Amino acid sequence: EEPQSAPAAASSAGQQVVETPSGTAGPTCTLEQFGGTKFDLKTATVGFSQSEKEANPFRIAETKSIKDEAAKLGITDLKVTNAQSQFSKQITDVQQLIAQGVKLLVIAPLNSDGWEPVLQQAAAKKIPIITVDRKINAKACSDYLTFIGSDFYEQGKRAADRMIDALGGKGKVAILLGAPGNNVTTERTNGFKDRVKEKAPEITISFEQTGEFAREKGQQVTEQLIQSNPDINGIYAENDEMALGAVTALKGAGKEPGDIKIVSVDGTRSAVQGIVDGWLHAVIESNPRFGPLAFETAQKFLNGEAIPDKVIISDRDYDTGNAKDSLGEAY
Amino acid sequence: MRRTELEAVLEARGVSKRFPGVLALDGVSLALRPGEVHALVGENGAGKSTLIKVFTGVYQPDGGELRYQGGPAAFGTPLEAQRAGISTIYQEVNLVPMMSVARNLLLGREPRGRLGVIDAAAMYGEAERVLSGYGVDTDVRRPLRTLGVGAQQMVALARAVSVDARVVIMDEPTSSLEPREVETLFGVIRRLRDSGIAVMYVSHRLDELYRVCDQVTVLRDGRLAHTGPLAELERLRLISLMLGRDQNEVRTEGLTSFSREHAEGDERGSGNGAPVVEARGLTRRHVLDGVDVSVKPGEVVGLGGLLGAGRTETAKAIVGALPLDGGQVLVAGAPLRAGSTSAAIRAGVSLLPEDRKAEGIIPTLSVRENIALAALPSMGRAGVVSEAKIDRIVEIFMRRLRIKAASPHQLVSELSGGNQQKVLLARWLAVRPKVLLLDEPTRGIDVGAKAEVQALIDELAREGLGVLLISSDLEELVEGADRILVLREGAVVGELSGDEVTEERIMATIAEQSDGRADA
Amino acid sequence: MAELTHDRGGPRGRVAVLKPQVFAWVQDYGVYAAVLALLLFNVLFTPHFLDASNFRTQLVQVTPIVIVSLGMALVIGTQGIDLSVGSVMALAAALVVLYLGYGWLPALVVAVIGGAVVGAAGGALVAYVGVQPIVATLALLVGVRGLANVLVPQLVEFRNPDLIALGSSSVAGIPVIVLIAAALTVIVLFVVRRTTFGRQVVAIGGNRSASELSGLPVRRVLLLVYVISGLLAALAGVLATARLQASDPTSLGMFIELSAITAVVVGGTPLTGGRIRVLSTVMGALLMQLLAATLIKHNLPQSWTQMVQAVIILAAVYATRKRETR
Amino acid sequence: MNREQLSRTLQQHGAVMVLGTLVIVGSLAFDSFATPANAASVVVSSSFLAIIAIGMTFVIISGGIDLSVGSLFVLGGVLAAYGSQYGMLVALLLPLAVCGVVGLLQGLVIARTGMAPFIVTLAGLLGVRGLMLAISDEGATTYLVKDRAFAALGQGEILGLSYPVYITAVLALAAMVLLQRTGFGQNVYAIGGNEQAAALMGVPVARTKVYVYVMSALLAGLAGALNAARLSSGVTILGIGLELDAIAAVVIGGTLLTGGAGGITGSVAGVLLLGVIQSLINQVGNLTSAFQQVVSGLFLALVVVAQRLLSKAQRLT
Ligand SMILES: Nc1ncnc2c1ncn2[C@@H]1O[C@H](COP(=O)(O)OP(=O)(O)OP(=O)(O)O)[C@@H](O)[C@H]1O
Ligand SMILES: Nc1ncnc2c1ncn2[C@@H]1O[C@H](COP(=O)(O)OP(=O)(O)OP(=O)(O)O)[C@@H](O)[C@H]1O
Ligand SMILES: [Mg+2]
Ligand SMILES: [Mg+2]
Repeated sequence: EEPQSAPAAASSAGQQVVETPSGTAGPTCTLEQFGGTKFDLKTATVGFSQSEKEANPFRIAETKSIKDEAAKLGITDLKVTNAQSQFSKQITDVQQLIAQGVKLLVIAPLNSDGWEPVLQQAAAKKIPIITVDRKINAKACSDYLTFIGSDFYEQGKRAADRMIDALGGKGKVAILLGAPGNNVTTERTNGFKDRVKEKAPEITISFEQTGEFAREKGQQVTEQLIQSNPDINGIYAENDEMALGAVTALKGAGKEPGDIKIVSVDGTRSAVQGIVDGWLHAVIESNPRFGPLAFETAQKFLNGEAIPDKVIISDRDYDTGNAKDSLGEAY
Repeated sequence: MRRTELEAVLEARGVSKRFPGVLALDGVSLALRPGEVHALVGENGAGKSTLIKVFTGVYQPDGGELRYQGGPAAFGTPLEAQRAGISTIYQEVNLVPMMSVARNLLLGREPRGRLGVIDAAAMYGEAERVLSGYGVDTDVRRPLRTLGVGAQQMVALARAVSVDARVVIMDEPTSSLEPREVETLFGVIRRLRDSGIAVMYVSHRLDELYRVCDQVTVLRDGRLAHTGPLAELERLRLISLMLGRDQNEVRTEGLTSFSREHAEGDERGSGNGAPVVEARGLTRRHVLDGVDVSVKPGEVVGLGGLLGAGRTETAKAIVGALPLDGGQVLVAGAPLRAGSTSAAIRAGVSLLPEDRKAEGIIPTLSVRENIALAALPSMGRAGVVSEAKIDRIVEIFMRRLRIKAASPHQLVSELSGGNQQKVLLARWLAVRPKVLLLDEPTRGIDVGAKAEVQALIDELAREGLGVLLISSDLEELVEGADRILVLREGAVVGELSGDEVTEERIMATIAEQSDGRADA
Repeated sequence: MAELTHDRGGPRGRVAVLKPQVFAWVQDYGVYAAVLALLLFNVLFTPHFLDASNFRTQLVQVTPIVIVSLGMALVIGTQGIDLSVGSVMALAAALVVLYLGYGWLPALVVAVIGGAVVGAAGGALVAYVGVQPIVATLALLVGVRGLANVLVPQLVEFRNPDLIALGSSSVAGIPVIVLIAAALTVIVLFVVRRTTFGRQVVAIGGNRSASELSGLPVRRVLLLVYVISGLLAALAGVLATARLQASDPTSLGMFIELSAITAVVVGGTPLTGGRIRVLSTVMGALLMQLLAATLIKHNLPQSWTQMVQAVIILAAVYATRKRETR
Repeated sequence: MNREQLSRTLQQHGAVMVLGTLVIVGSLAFDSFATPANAASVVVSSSFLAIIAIGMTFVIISGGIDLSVGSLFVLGGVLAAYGSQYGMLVALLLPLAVCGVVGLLQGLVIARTGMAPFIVTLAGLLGVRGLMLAISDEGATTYLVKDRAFAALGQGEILGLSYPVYITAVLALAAMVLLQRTGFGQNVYAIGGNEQAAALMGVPVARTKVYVYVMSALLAGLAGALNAARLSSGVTILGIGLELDAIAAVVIGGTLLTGGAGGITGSVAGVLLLGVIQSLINQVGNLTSAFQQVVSGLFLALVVVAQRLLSKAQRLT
């Protein structure tokens, strides 16, 4: 039997769509304001610092998107580092990229705080930094250039909406938390909880345990959970992997699809398939294809145009209505 | 004798100490007075080391009272005892092998320079000075473990004596010393005594006791058997007290086994037949210099020489435990694979190592497992051991060697030193070797056991076993060996056989060669 | 031997005092007592704890740790340590899906061979080059996980019914993987107690130079011990993969080396080598599993979970520690 | 210098020599490797691990091990950032005090009960991280460094190198003197070489052990605090697996895990080796993360084997 692995995204499908610039135009930034000098993107050394191993669909798609787009634009000297989930290493990685003379930095930060040493060095050399998928807590257009990514808090809220929807406004819900201390975990949790409190006070969140964003942990925690809390109605998983682990656990415990409503965030192909199979109720997308938008923004900036201080992309969501047709676009 | 009227400086009153399964000390009383040398004797496992450890705070007594300098004493740690003026040399060399000689010697009282920081140059100078007083001339920056056991013992001795102490306790300090070193030690002991320091002295070598000790206390099975002036005690009486047997019985059974055999003439297979093991030109830089040794079946070959002469190295080289720069070992004419002890053992050559603690016992295993260890491959089928076979072997050897243990399942590390040595002997006999290399086999063994071991060696030789005997005890060497090779600085400098085998000749051979070298 | 004890020890050899015996019992069986105590707590305070399915869940979840711990116990018995086990699990997960096309059994064999090869690499570094076990296996911990990821860059789901059945089917109500773990425990127990190899392992851990002089094939035994550890870890990796119904070389077996070491030590095997306690190791793993389950079931936040685990580990090891005779 | 001294020197400085070789090879292979900026980034980022490795060296020489340093590092950082709102002094003293207490507890448990250091500090690893999560709202709260003077401690520079590098250098020198030239240092070696013998020789075993663990914890906390100053915030996701890096550095540096031998120079060289390996991988610039791991694993194996062969003349383990 053929193992079925999720192939990387088809290049054009599932492209990121910008949400903000057309709508609420925040403060903008120009080359002049930033104080940099113009250079040719094609011949410059460009650095990309990835935070986690390219071993889950999100990171794979993200790195691939950056590399593909760079190749497409004819950027020959792209240096990629990977922090292997160690924040100290990421700081060093970026510093070493700067030491290697990069002109533009694209960073997928592991953490939002703690970028002081990098920002200082980059500022001294006037190297523009575009952060993707997670924010850096600093001043746009001076410490760094701009941020492109999703709003995790918003993702949590939208997941809550789906959950409320699925449960009809009341029931017991468990949360499979991401890795502790991670900004993404915090924001997806807060968004979810705030929304539930606000819109469906009859839903109680009776269980929250970390599944560390991993499938196996998701499975193990869910096995324990349905043992001791057989009356649970819904599970909110803060990423798809944990949701799929939960599915395996439910299958093993003899549950039927739909017995327990699962909502998760990410939009990987396996998860969307899970919706098709009836195990998942809905998936909120978090789009990892930052390449085109990042380089487009950089080029605009170098051309002297004003760019927004943050580019929030509009994430779609998948449910039984669109899952089947959208399978090809999921990553 | 002279000072019995003085008040005791260190005293035990009815002290008891219990270990799981054993009452090691049972109401023992002992008084140590200033300016006396007090012998503590008894069989292996009689409780001598335990008593010493109770005195020095290593163990806490379960009952009884300790008194020091006229007041009750309770040392919680060896450090407290040491600070109070009780300095001890423990039975097993207890130094730190990886630290340098100098740091070992001076640990805790290193010379300080400015800012209270250790002055390394002064430390090395001081260490060299102190050690040369004990006949140890070596690079004091070397790690201690690169010294032979004897030299290490001298370092321990120098360390213990050079502190300002009121009481010096020595647990078998001479067991690995040469006659020359023993003289040095006795000089030190007499100096200590004359300056009013109390010395407690444990040894299994009875002549030594009569040479330096004033008082004697005999322990037997953890109980006090006798205490009093030594000179009044006849040697035979002392032995009978230790063994708890009648004096006449002791006399008729005899104590040394070698001498009788010699008197009866050489009926052992010595001299005839081809050598069972033959080492040719063993060479290792700085250590061995073309040593040739051969042992025939039924022959006991002695290796003589001073500390560091390379006897241990020779033995290790033969069994392949020491990498060589040159040379070859033949067993029954066939060359042995170099550097493999298991090949040597399979060919029938085994070594009883000198350093019992570091290279002999497996402390985490029981007596039984320790005995069976080397013979394991023959103790079962297809890699599965036969417990019944092991039990049988273990029982035989525990009985034959009279190993004193609570049970075969007792941890070997809980046995007294002498009994550990017997366990190791049993391990080697269990593999039925053709040649047994014995490096200081009777070190730390009591008179009774020593005789047993010696008798055993004789008996084995008569059965056709070849023996290479290394011993610092010249008497033992002379009585036990048919032929003696004298080593000096890693080379064979003389061979004595027949009537030449006497202590005088050995000493002369060593001295001759030294003089010869001095002239050259 | 019993007779020997009596006629030799005499009246003095048999002084048995009650109190030390109780201590000795706690020292030897403390981990069993701790498991019982935790079970009791759960029966009283955890809803639905007594369901058969709950016990099945706990046993199934502990299986990989038990299997890995068995190998770890052998390694620790030689005074070594094997940090590479988690990465070996990941490698096995990667290999098993890569070769699943040839059927589950060949795939399993390849995975286990892969584990043995990694074990051999670590063992060779330790036994022949003389590298300290902790660094030798640390290098493997890093490198082998990378290798697993090179082979299978991301999680791969599989649909092979045999492999899935291996992970989820039961015989007489007992999950197959639990039976496998039990069988392995018995085998390792036999090896440690009854074979020459087992004796050699503890002897080497107890005193390496004495073992060398006693003619033991020290290097070969060391090598073999690491090979066995790698082999068992690989098997654990395959079983975990079968259960997950997906191969996840990225996170499978992460930090399991610490759990396994904890299980071994909580079970009373000293890290200084020379002694191996197989059944207590299994109990140690069960204790840690039950503890984790209890904390999850009672929905404690991560901060509390970790602090409580710390305290329980300390308490368990305190009870089983070797007392100094003073 | 005779053969023995030579081999002893090799044993002690094997790591330094491997480091030198690697640097030379790296500079020949990559233009941008031996630049001052890159060297500075390696040195600066290594300094925090180096501080931890110094403490770890003492622990390992004494025959122990300290797995709690990674957790203490992150706890120290969080506490320093939290404390910085009350000024520089609190920012430094709070982490040192808390970490010192943790070290004291660990040391006391190890010294008094004879429990294996591995297990006691493994419990420390878990417990301290739990504590850190508890005071940071399960890791969700990141305290920012408010105090300028404190931030400067981590960020200020002299000659292109930030203060932590100099602090590390001073600590390393002090540690060398402590280890080689004081009674305490001798006691540490003695305990690691033969604990029983050390006790019989009158070394205060328990007290020395306690000091060693307190020191290790203090240094880990200090490293965490300095890092927080550098990052201007108490990042909560740091320090996972850091203990293994520290142990690896110390052991690569020639310190025996069984205790009794080793030194500070080697450990610092070991830390730099790890840093240089990472930097070389970054120089390549297009390895996938999986390959990066394979390469660093191979490098690590290569380095320990090289180090081991260099020191083989001197038979130790
Ligand atoms: N730590 C221990 N645990 C259990 N039993 C012990 C321990 N130490 C000593 N023993 C037992 O106490 C008894 C006395 O031992 P001790 O070492 O004092 O004998 P010894 O007189 O010094 O003998 P030797 O002359 O052989 O050195 C022995 O039976 C020994 O087995
Ligand atoms: N008195 C000493 N001074 C300095 N070094 C010594 C002394 N005695 C031994 N050594 C060192 O110890 C090493 C080992 O000697 P070895 O053990 O082979 O001697 P041996 O003849 O077996 O004597 P013994 O076993 O009685 O110590 C020698 O190479 C020598 O360097
Ligand atoms: Mg004794
Ligand atoms: Mg010798």
